Amino acid sequence: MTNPDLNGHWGAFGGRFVPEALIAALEELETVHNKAMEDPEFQAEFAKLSSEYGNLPSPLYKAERLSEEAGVEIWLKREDLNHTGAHKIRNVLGQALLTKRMGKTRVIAETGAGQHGVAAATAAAYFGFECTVFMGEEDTRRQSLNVARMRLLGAEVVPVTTGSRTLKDAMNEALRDWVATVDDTHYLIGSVGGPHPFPKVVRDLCRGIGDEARAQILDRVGRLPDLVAACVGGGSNAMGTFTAFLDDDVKLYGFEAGGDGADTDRTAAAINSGGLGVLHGARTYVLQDEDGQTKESHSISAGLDYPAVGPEHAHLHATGRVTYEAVTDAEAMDALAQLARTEGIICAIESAHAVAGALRAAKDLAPGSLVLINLSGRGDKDMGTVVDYFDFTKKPSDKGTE
Amino acid sequence: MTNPDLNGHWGAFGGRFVPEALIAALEELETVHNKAMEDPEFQAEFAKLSSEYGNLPSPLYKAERLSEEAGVEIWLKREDLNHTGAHKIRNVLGQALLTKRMGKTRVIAETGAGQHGVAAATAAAYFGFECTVFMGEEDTRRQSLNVARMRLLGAEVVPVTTGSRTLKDAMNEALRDWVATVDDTHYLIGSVGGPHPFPKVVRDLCRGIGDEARAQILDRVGRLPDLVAACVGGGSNAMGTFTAFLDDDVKLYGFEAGGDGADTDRTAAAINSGGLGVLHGARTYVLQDEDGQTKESHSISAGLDYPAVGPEHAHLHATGRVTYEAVTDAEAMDALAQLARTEGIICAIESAHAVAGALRAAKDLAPGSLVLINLSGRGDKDMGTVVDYFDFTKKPSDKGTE
Amino acid sequence: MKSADAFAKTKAEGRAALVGYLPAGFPTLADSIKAIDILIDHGADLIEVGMPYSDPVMDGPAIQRAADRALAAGFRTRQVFEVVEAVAGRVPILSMTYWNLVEHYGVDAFARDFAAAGGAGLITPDLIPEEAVDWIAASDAHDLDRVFLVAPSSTEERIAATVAACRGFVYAQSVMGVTGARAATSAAAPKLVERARAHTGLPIGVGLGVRDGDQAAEVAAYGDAVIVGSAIVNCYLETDDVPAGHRRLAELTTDLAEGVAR
Amino acid sequence: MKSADAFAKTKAEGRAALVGYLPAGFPTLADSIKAIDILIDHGADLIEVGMPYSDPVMDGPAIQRAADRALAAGFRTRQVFEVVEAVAGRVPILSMTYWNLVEHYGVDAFARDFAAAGGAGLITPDLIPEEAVDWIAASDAHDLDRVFLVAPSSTEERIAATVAACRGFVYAQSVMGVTGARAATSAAAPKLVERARAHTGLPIGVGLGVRDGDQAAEVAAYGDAVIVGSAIVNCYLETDDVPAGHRRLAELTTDLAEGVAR
Ligand SMILES: Cc1ncc(COP(=O)(O)O)c(C=O)c1O
Ligand SMILES: Cc1ncc(COP(=O)(O)O)c(C=O)c1O
Repeated sequence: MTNPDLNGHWGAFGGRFVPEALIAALEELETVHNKAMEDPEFQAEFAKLSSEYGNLPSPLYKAERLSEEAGVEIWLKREDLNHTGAHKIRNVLGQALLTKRMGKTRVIAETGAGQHGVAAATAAAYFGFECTVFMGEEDTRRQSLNVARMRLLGAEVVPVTTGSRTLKDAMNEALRDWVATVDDTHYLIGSVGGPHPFPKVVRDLCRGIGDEARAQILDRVGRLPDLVAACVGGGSNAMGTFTAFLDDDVKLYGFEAGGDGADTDRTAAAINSGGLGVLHGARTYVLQDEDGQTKESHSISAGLDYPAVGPEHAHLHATGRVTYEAVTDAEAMDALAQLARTEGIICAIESAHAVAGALRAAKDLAPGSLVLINLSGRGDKDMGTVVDYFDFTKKPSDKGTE
Repeated sequence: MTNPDLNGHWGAFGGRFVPEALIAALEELETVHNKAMEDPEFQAEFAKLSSEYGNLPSPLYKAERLSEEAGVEIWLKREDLNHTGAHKIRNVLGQALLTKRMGKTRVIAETGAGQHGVAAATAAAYFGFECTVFMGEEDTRRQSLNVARMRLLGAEVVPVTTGSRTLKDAMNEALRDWVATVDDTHYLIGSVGGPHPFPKVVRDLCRGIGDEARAQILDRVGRLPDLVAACVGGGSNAMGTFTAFLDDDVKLYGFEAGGDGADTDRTAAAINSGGLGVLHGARTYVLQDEDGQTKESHSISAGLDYPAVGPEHAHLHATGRVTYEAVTDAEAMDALAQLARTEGIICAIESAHAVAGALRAAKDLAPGSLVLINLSGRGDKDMGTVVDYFDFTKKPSDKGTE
Repeated sequence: MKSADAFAKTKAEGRAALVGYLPAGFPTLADSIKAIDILIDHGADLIEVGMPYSDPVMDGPAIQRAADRALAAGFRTRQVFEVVEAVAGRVPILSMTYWNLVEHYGVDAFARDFAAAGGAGLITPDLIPEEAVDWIAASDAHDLDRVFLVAPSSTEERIAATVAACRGFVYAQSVMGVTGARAATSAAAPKLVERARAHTGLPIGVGLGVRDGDQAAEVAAYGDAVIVGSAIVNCYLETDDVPAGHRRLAELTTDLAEGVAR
Repeated sequence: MKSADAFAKTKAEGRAALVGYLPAGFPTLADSIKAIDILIDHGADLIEVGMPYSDPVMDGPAIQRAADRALAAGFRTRQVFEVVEAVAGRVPILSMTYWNLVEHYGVDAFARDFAAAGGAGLITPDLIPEEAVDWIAASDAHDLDRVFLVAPSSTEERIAATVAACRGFVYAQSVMGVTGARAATSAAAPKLVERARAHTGLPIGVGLGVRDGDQAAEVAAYGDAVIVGSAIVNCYLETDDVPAGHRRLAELTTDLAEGVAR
């Protein structure tokens, strides 16, 4: 495990690039979080909630038929089976507990496609918090079902009409709200990005993924995997997966969304297609133009469609501990179909990036190598995209006889 | 537990009203199933598969905030957290194992909204079976996402263009296919209906719901619930829930889909609105006209929108052991919203019938009574209906200041 | 007139019987009566009047559509008695019916009214003898033929028990599949007929798939009756011109009758 | 010209300074220069030239929209130097900029070019002193003012450390909230200014929310400078008629200047 310095830096990355007005709240969060992490009572409460409500730990699953096709032994960490359908429940339940500890009664969140917004609204409903979710106006239209979900859960959804009207602008708007409401409001951020201590907080809350998987594979196979893979949007599921293995002799792979290709303009691969910059409170890799204006990202996967990446990932890339590669839309969709066909599992398009990347990386492994893939979420939310992408209009065979 | 007589009758209900051509296959299934049920090896294989792939046993969850509003202590059996999002995975995995034991390599299934079709296609993908799903043409249009899911899972989806082009016609078509393909094909039926031994087979495969819940509540609370509730479409989740409690001093409630009201023409409540009849191979309660022609059912819940009910339910109704009541569309949708708001759980509309009914029945219980509700599935599939039903167009408050 | 009367006649003539099927109420109630008359006029030895039903699991697309049309036009169970009454007398008239319609009318009442109309008995495609206690009693009480089905998949024991429960004749489902005219007749059929004969002296009718005189002749070589349904229905399904359908039916029946007599 | 020069003058005149904010490139590049001239002509003592940025988290809707328009019209970082060069000389010209633009240009290079253009220094709303090592070095090297922000939520220790890192003046964020003209000035502001004064002899500017001369006068009672942004931007946002905007701006500035001198 790596931890940031006192000001929240991992090497050249991270930090706090936010208005002074927010620093007090960040420091409060840091204090409460650090205390909670060492408090057995918090840990017990978090574990109980995660298990009884979140359905954790998620199972580790040996994908026999996919393994056959890949020539390596593939194990899937089934985060798709968690309550609300992704690893995100870990983060929101943890932050909700921290919110309670800070005595706050309202949470705000940014959301792109709506997945984090739904998760945040879920946790807020569970804890009886007021909840406001900021979502680009463009996204509220494209993802109206998730808007409905959030409202059903009692959250207020605020369409954001500034900038490009997408996730990054929703995040700006959340930060703006927070400056004005910080007394009673916690900003329940959705990934390992943002100003210190958020990247560490979210990492610590999600690290159960890797901790569980490491113990599960040792228990089931008796040894550590040769390669561990996860997709990287902001990077919470990947950090949650990698953290347990950082000190092990295990290859770690993060797969970014390459859109049409990491070398094209339609990409969301901050590390592979972007450069060093500051966005949303942290120094990290950012998709930006020659002046440092943020560029719009593009990915078929709404959850990976974000122009930056958490600073700890930037650091793990810079140090070479983790290999970050881009996976294109087409590669991801093929992997999604392959997993469905071989295993009866329809995963999130985000997670399909991890599957695609792992299958590619596995080609360089010895046959029979152990590969662990974090399946970060289920694909229910993505079926509209899947239908548009694949041609499901082919006529079924005519069964009738006359 | 109640078991049918040798010809598959529970009292006046059940039996085998099918073409003679199918009897041999039914007898084979009966033999293989009975043997499997007594075979520790089968049970171990089923348990392993259910746990590692299906994510079973599902947790039992105390719904604190809902309990507060209801005045009784409500526990939810969280079948919504199973792989593919409902209790249905139990049935399909079990029948897929039986299919393997019979040496068959193809499964067929009927589906209404597509839930059972997706589950069947999932099991078929997992086992490498060929899979054909029959689905009313009307339904393939309304539920195109589930059609895509099935195709993604490698199944062939055959739109059924006869009769009312809905679930009952899909079931007719599946039976027709089966007559012609019975040598290598298993009819993987979706609920506790159909000719003997299907109602018993599916019941036996789903009874884990109640067996688990009974052990879980004894473990967590130390006593049996006062009331157990489940929704009833065909009745698989309800039989799966009730079976463990039949010999206990526990009130059992099955909630049928009352549509606009059980006394209206727009209802799917076979017991409350129908009469004695024969449909799809069994004698049971059926929605039918003065001549015994099957009537179309109506429910906001696609999974309960079927004009008959499994014969064991008919028997449990006739003997009075279980109370069957109808829940209207409106009651169910209110309960769905209430559960979302209080617990952060968006359940299937089917399951919302059980919640609504249980909340109504709880009014007659002493305060603090223990109520167990089977939450048969998650609501992801229903968000389109939810959006149409509720008015989510209300403007969020304007946050901007100028 | 009972089935036995027809079979006595065809046996005497040294040929198989031709059984024609048509749903009551199709293409209209009046025209179904007219069509049955045409069948009889052109050589059908027995008639099966189908009961249109909402969920005909044994039937293929042709008969399904015919039944749908009859139901959409308002067909009621009791109208089958009108049809039977109108056509009875010249050959035995049976009804082929899914069970729920009979059960819903009342088994004994149905048997009584059917017999009163001059009907010969029932063919019950989704009723096996184990479920037929009431029907066996009613058919005995009202002296009706009772035709159950045997299939290629039936075990020896089931064939024995089923034919034992039959009266009039036995219905051999020649293919594993639903009704519908087929390009080739079934290879399984002769075998099935042979197996059934080992257990009964009743005539054995062979159904499912026959569409012309040549096929009828093939089946007549081993069966006591050739049952034709979908091919008959098709005469009316493919046209809105009912008189043209009647003409086509006359031709088809002539061809079939010639086939069973070859 | 540095900020200190302006504050020396206003202090001598026994009044607060008026600081006017406008994004470079808004409403157009040329008109932003013209507008700044108007601000100076009508009594602004210091100018903040805003840097349009894609993700302005400290700004409310008015400034966001102004920045969006400048960016959509093709604003480039280097153009800020043109604007500064065009307006420098009469009053100190600072730039208010989100940090990524500076970092991306190169911190030292930006400081060098900004100083060369005649600029006085930078106000950095999303840069706290802990993250400012490079900027502190560059501003020292190029003798630029360095304005960090303090906020009502800042702890005593942070106020002390932040004001110690400032040069020229201190920016007191008067409300917990983003930029935007408000109906009432902040009750928290006087308290914050008082807390900041305990740690520094630097002038303290008060920003966020002032929209007219009356409010400016209120703020001038405890602050050393009254910073006005959204109200200025609004002169141009609500009309397509730029000359009319210029006239409105002249009136507004006159009113504000009268306010700070009351
Ligand atoms: C299933 C799933 N996986 C991954 C992500 C990407 O987020 P992160 O990189 O923070 O794990 C998302 C975000 O929406 C998601 O829904
Ligand atoms: C979630 C859920 N619950 C219940 C049902 C109803 O089926 P049954 O009554 O067999 O449990 C369905 C069927 O689609 C379902 O999807």
